[in-house]
Amino acid sequence: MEKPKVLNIHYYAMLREKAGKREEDIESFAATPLELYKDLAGEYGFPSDSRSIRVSINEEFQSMDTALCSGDCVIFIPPVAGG
Amino acid sequence: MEKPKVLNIHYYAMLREKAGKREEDIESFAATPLELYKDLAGEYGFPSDSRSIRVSINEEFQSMDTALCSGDCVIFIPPVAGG
Amino acid sequence: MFTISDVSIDTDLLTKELINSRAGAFVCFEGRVRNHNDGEEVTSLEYEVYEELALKEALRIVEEAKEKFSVLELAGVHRQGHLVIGDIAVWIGVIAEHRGSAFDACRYMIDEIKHRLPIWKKEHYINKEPKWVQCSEHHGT
Amino acid sequence: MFTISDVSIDTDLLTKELINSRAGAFVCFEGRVRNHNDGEEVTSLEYEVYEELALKEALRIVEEAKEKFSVLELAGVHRQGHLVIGDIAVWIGVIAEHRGSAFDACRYMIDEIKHRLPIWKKEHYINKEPKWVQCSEHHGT
Repeated sequence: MEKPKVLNIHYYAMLREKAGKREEDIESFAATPLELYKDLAGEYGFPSDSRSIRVSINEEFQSMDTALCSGDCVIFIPPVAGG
Repeated sequence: MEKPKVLNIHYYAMLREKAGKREEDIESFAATPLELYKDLAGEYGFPSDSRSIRVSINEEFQSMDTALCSGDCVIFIPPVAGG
Repeated sequence: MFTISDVSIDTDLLTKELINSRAGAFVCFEGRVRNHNDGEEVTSLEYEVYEELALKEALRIVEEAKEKFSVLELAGVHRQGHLVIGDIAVWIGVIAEHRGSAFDACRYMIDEIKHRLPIWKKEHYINKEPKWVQCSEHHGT
Repeated sequence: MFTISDVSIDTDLLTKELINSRAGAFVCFEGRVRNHNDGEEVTSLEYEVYEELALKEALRIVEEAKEKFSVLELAGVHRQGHLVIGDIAVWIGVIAEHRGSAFDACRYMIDEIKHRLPIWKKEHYINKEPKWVQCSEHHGT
């Protein structure tokens, strides 16, 4: 049977507020950031529409369809507003 | 017989250097700044091509064909280079 | 050169560090906290930055600007933390031999920074709950 | 607001005077004396200004910029006299609610100022006689 991946997740801005934490390690069977986001959105009440959410894996922007590996640091990026 | 006009002329930049003065009052029969410029160009060795020269009369830009009046303050404006 | 700062941006120092004797043109942009946005009276702003990725992405933008435009040097700083009206949230400075490329590069930098850096902004209002604003709904400074 | 100055331009003071709490965007341009132009090594610059007309024309340009672009305020200063490498010859500052119009207005101001103000520039070189330069042959900062 497949083993869950251990993922390190950081939260920023509105996601941090909704999750009520800055960071956590979780075990997940999610194959991609998109699947992971949907799980977390269900758990924490993140925006259900993931189309405006981007993802960083190990400090690089990646596609929401990238394969997740155990040990990855995953950070979801809600719409930005610098400046 | 027509009386000459009394004109107050100021010189700037290369024209000031060629005229060797900043200002003078002259008597002139020139009807327009263009005629006046040609007279002065002959006297002081100003650039003979007047096409790039503009003129200010009484502190406003004017056409080189404006009628000159006695008492006018005339300033020829060679090509500029601010900034 | 790009940094994320927790403290007030010293534009004078940044400018002095940037200028050199080949530079004929210096263009800078400052984005400041305004007292209003989208019809609401704003009292303060909180900037939250995912710093590691923001710095990487900012340096990419600096390199892109250097490739696209003929400039001598570019620098920028973005604030994080709680800012009040009039505080400088972002500063971009560009030196070039000629002004056209300095203007173009400065504008490119700020446009890209606003859209690409993982930076979030929470607006605090006089009579309303604070809100995380987005680039698209915020019409931009 | 536009002035002609005999002394060093205090950009910090000018910026402070210009900024207000409605301003989200501040764009400024500084034209500085470069150490070279058109392949020649420049040592200093002399600016001569027909002051009365330069001020009138500058205020016209300020009004045009206010009509064309949505800005809150514009200011500028041009030096006269003898300047050395690195000195600021001209400074333009613009505040606006949004950055696009601030950039556009600043660029309009400096472009028009360079072409329309009765200001002349004599370049001094290391190994050559000084020369009055023109906008067209000087490729502009």
